Amino acid sequence: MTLAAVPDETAPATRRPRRNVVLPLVLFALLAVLPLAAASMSAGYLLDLFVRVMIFAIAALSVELLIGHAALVTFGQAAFVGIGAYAVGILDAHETNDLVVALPAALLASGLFAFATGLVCLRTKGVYFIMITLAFGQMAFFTASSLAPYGGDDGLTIHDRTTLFGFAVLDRPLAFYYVVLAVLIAVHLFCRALVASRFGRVLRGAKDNALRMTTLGFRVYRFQLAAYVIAGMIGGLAGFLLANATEFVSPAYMSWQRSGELIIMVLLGGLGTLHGAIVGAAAYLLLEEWLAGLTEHWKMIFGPLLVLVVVFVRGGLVGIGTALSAAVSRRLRRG
Amino acid sequence: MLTVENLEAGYGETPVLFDVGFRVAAGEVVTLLGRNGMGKTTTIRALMGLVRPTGGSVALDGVPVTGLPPYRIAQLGLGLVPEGRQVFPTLTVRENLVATAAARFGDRWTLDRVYDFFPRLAERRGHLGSQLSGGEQQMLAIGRALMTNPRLLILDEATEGLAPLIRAEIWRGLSRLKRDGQAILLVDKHLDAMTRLADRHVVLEKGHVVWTGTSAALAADQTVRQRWLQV
Amino acid sequence: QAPEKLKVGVIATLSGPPAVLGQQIRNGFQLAVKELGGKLGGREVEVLVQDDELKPDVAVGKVKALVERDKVDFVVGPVFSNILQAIVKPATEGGTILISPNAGTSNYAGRDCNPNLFVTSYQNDQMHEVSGKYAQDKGMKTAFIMAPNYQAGKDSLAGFKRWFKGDVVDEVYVPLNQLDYSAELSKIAAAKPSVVFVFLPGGMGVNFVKQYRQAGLAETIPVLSTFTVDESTLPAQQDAALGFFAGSNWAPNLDNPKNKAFVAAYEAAFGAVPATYAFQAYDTAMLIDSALKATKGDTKDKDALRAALKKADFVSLRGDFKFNTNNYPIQDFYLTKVAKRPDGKYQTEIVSKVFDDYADAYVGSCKMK
Amino acid sequence: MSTTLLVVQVLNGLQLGVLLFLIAAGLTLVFGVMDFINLAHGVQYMLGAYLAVMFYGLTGSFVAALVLALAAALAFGLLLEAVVFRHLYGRDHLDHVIATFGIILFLNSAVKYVWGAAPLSLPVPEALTGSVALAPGLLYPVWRLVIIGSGLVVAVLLWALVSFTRIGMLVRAGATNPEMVSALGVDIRRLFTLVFGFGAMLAGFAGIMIAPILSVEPGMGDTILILAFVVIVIGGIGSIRGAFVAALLIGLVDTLGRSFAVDILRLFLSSSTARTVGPALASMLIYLLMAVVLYVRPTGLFPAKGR
Amino acid sequence: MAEPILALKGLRKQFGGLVVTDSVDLSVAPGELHAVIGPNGAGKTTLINQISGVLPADSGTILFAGHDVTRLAPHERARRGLARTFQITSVLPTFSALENVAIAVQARAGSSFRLFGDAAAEPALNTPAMAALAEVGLAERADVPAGHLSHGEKRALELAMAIVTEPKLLLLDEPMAGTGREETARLITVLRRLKGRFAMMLVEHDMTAVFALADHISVLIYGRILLGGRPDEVREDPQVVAAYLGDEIEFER
Ligand SMILES: Nc1ncnc2c1ncn2[C@@H]1O[C@H](COP(=O)(O)OP(=O)(O)OP(=O)(O)O)[C@@H](O)[C@H]1O
Ligand SMILES: Nc1ncnc2c1ncn2[C@@H]1O[C@H](COP(=O)(O)OP(=O)(O)OP(=O)(O)O)[C@@H](O)[C@H]1O
Ligand SMILES: [Mg+2]
Ligand SMILES: [Mg+2]
Repeated sequence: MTLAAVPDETAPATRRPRRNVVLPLVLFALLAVLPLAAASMSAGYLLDLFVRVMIFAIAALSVELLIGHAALVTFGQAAFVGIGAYAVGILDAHETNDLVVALPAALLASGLFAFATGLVCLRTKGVYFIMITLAFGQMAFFTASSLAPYGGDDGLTIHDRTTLFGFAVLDRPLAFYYVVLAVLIAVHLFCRALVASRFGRVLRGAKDNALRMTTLGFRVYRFQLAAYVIAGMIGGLAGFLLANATEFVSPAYMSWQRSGELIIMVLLGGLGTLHGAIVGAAAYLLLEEWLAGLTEHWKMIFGPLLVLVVVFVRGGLVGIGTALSAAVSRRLRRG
Repeated sequence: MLTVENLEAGYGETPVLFDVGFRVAAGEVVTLLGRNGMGKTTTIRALMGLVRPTGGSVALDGVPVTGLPPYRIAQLGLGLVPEGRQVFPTLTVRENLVATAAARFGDRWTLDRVYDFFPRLAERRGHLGSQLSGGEQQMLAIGRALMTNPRLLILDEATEGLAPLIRAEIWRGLSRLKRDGQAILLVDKHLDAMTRLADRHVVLEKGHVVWTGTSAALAADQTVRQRWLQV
Repeated sequence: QAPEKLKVGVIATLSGPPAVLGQQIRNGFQLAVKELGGKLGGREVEVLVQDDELKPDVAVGKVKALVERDKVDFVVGPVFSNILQAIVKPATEGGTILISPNAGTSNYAGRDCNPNLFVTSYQNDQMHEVSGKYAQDKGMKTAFIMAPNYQAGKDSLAGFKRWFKGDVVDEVYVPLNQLDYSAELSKIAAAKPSVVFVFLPGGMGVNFVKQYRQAGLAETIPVLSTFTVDESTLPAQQDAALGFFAGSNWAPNLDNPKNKAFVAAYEAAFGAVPATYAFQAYDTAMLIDSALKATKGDTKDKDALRAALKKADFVSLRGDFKFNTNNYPIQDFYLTKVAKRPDGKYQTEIVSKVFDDYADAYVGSCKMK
Repeated sequence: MSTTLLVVQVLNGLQLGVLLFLIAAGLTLVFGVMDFINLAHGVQYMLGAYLAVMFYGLTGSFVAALVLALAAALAFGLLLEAVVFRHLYGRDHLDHVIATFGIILFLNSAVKYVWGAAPLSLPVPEALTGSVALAPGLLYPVWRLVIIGSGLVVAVLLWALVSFTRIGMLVRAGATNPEMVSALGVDIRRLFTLVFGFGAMLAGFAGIMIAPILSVEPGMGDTILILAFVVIVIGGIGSIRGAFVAALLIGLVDTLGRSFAVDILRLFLSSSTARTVGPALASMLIYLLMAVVLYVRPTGLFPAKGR
Repeated sequence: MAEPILALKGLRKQFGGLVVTDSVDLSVAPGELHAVIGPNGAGKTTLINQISGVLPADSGTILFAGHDVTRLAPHERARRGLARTFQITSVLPTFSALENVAIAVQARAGSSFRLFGDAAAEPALNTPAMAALAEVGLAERADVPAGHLSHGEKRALELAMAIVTEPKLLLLDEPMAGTGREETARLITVLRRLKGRFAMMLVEHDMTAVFALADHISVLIYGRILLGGRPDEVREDPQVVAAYLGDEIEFER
């Protein structure tokens, strides 16, 4: 539905998702050398900040997988992050914090929750899907808030970060930083492969025209459920890292505002490109950090900035890059 | 009445029309012919303002309308039956007909007359647009355009999906309209019916006008029929 | 050569509906610094204010930034208990002193007490105990008690019941940020208790008080409360809150010269009557000032600094003030009542002293001496 | 639990429902009927309340404040439409989400900047203070009755507008295919502008009417927004009737849940467990309701047909 | 005669008070091209929707290749070899024409739960897809997003998607609607070539195509089968002429 003659450029003209290799490579290279550059400055702070950025990038990737490649706009993704975090927190409260237990627990818990709620949520579509995922997110939130033995609304302090076979590998900030980076890269590569695979193509097909896919013989529901569970587990993975980074878990990690922020990050970066989620998470958090340092009323700047990005740039921040490079190459072609 | 000159248009970066020019005089029936994908629909969209022309001009009674928004052009008397029906799915049949009805150029077409013309629509008046069969939707799209009482009626594949009986009915209806002085611009695939009905024909090939002429000339000119229309 | 500037990081909630509380903390602290000539303990001071956005993980990030990037000597904050839980570890781990000017949870008063954490407000339960004790002392027979359904809410009703031995006719937990209280008001009207006790902070309190008044209950059943009617909500509640009671460790009209001056100065500077948050932040600045005076401005020797803080060698706006072994205060508590001042503004005023030199109930389980 | 209390709580539930409908009305129009996801609905509601407080301060009259605030809300809605929304018609829903989210951030912060962070209040108009006795011992504040009345009026008005007027038809048609409406000679953009303005005014109206019973504070629209979405989703997007029924249903379920959850649970559980589970359940109840409704009817109670 | 590939018994569908298909009995023999004609709104599309499972039948049974599929979900019927096209064009608009057909190949191949490997580069999918595109005359348009194709081209694409699944029965809902004269002629050739490979049920208002292709014609009027027979029988039937064909049949070509 377009008024007047706006060419539909949102429909990518390529046969497969644009396989941009350069931008992700640059992103990861920058993240990899950051600690070296940071060494001279207040290293600990910068590392912490970027660990946070990368963790949210992982969570945003899970959202991007669903929204950008399966048209499942989930408004409850924070619940999975929270569940992953609580798995770490609750185990810690019982003095179990080795990776071999904590990580599978986080993945399993978030995966199971995704499976159970996905069965219900995927009956609906569009805005109904948005709202029903919100509903389950809120239920998770309220449940966590009333977990009195684990701090309820006040949250739960984690006494020791996750260990690997008893070795406290994550205690050194630099080590933790590189672990998070490695996870981010792994998740990105995984999502990339997934999207390009037969499975990913079915998801994208269902996004385009679910009825057609069904009559072609695909049981769309199953594919979407699988994607939902995968995304939920990636969310749980992010939660696992977040709990370790903040050494604290709280129901606030599951609030609907947080789910909303994840969506905004993905959209800000540019829907449909996986690295867009990373760019979006980084832009959102760094802008927030920077603007909040300037003025208490930083949202009066941040809000209009978002509006500008949507109104004038198609395809988010990554879209700016694409548009710029297209303009440059056109220039070059003309000579 | 309608003058199209050197019209150029396209989608995004892809040009589709390069040099399209033709006229429709008052009371005249003109067709656009050409194979699939040659730019017939694009021509219609461009002159309705639904695609912004990149060059050339469209004028109604000498008044240039190029670049005007679609609703202004429609208000000047163009009534469109679009390709693919595009009825309003969430409106009932009756609502589809009255929502955009207008009587700027006479009020020959009223709800009752449209119902008379398509009794099937009267039977289904309370149904939603999306609940109609393909053919019923097509009737609705035609009725909807008539309800704007246009000076120039534009039909883009208006008989698509209609049963032969109804199709024949439509052709008869169109000749009645013609007799009443209604100007019509027509895209369709039923060449014989069109030759009988229309005064002149415009043949499009890859966005260029390659032939124009009367029905008699078309019937006579074997090369055109073979080369551009594959008949 | 001038000594290096002292750095204090203030972390408080400055966005969203509770921003007004964070602002009071920031304002109170800055007012004190200004009165001290921009110095604490004789050292030039730089105050860095951060907004925790009421998100624990954001707060952790901000506190780490203060401690690791800005290398602050003190962190002052936050407003809310759940943020306190999140920031105690990152703030105090490296030896930085955290002073909470408002949140005072039970775990840090007892089991998890921490030599680098000082609380200048109260242990949360105490504020609720005031109402319970008062109701008990006055011989009220039946009470209807209500709080939001979260940890602090449960603590509050437990605190009330610790002293109130009458009949609790109903104990209601409402969803956080509930807007409409008709259902609860109908229950109250049906139960006809001798007294209602509520803990409904912020906007919830405003909504409740207005609706309670509109339902015509304010004339018949008295309301005891905590954080429901205070100077941060009174501008919105106005006449509707007149006559409501609250438990507190302070009130603007508390009769001592320093307090009078503080209230006047605060109103002059910020155009609003200060609430407990502001005065506690003010006291916090005074506490730091007193400690640095004792250490001659030195913040490196942490043991000396902690000892100096623990002495609390300053005149608190609330009068009697000293630290218990768990670094929580021992102080007096009052019942206050909402009144309209001659100048048309609203404030809480002291009705009676309910506790004298009152210590919290958790200190026993704190191992610190 | 006595029968009278039950009756009273049912009444309370219905009145909460009407209140919710009043809040959701503008959203139903702009989102449900026009198919534009306007997350800024909540802040427009907030702005209505603030404007009323401001104009009340200036004029001292509730009626004047109402009229002026409505006009200002309309003007602001038109401004927003011209500056932001206009560029987003026909775009993906997600573009609406991010742009209107930006507006939320801006307005919440701007309101704090202009009016301060402390909650404000708007008094009940003098003539409408006090309560009436609906039954012996059952007092009901007059202002509540006024809110209920205006909620019902808005419901009828909106329903009639959307279902029976030509404007309503055109808006519904434009929601699915604006290009075609335009090609048939209707300036759909201007119409959308008007509808947006009207939607903004409805949001503002809800804010003004509810301000006397609630606290006027920054961010007051955020929770409301989610509630309003829950209402129109349960009702079935695009259906005014559905939104109305859903609002009443939510009001009832929420109120009765809050009132009786603990008592009911006590029938099956120990008293202390009931005390902990009950309230937690009560807070989740509307979400539970939404999940159940959508499970059984994936497009709401009264699904819009033909989409 | 061999067992029919499709047998409908007493199929019925009602929308509110409107009975759209009413005790329809019909059978399609293997390899047969069975045309269903009838006035607009007679229930032809509804019939196809019921057979393909898009709409549940109110009553009656659908036997497909000897099995009762009346209660099966659409995707299960598709898996058993029931393919269809849509009257109102239904393709995947952001996928290229080639990808549209390739995913149809993938549907037939199964194994779509492969999470790794670049699907767009698989010859096993692309080669048959390309062949099908060539067959319907869209080879040159392989890389164009389906959303950017002209109306007639989309119709051809629909057909390519259907035939590439190599079904046992193909349901065609007005494949010629909206295609030009030349394309109609080509589609007729394509369908004629496919005849015998699998059975087809053709709903079409283009009588040239129907009479050129059909082995058997059923006439559906107001939800009921009026009559069925060989094309020449149907063409001469006065009832059919009166209700459907009209007096001046356009046999233009
Ligand atoms: N939305 C679009 N975006 C990009 N290209 C388009 C779009 N619509 C049409 N085209 C291209 O423009 C050309 C002309 O299309 P047009 O629809 O005008 O053809 P037509 O003559 O009406 O054909 P048909 O008989 O099939 O309807 C085609 O090559 C088509 O691929
Ligand atoms: N969802 C629905 N609700 C109500 N009525 C419907 C619905 N779908 C179809 N109908 C009605 O059922 C009748 C049969 O529709 P169907 O689409 O099967 O006709 P058809 O034979 O395919 O016609 P055409 O040749 O015009 O495509 C029509 O009159 C239509 O209005
Ligand atoms: Mg065309
Ligand atoms: Mg049909």
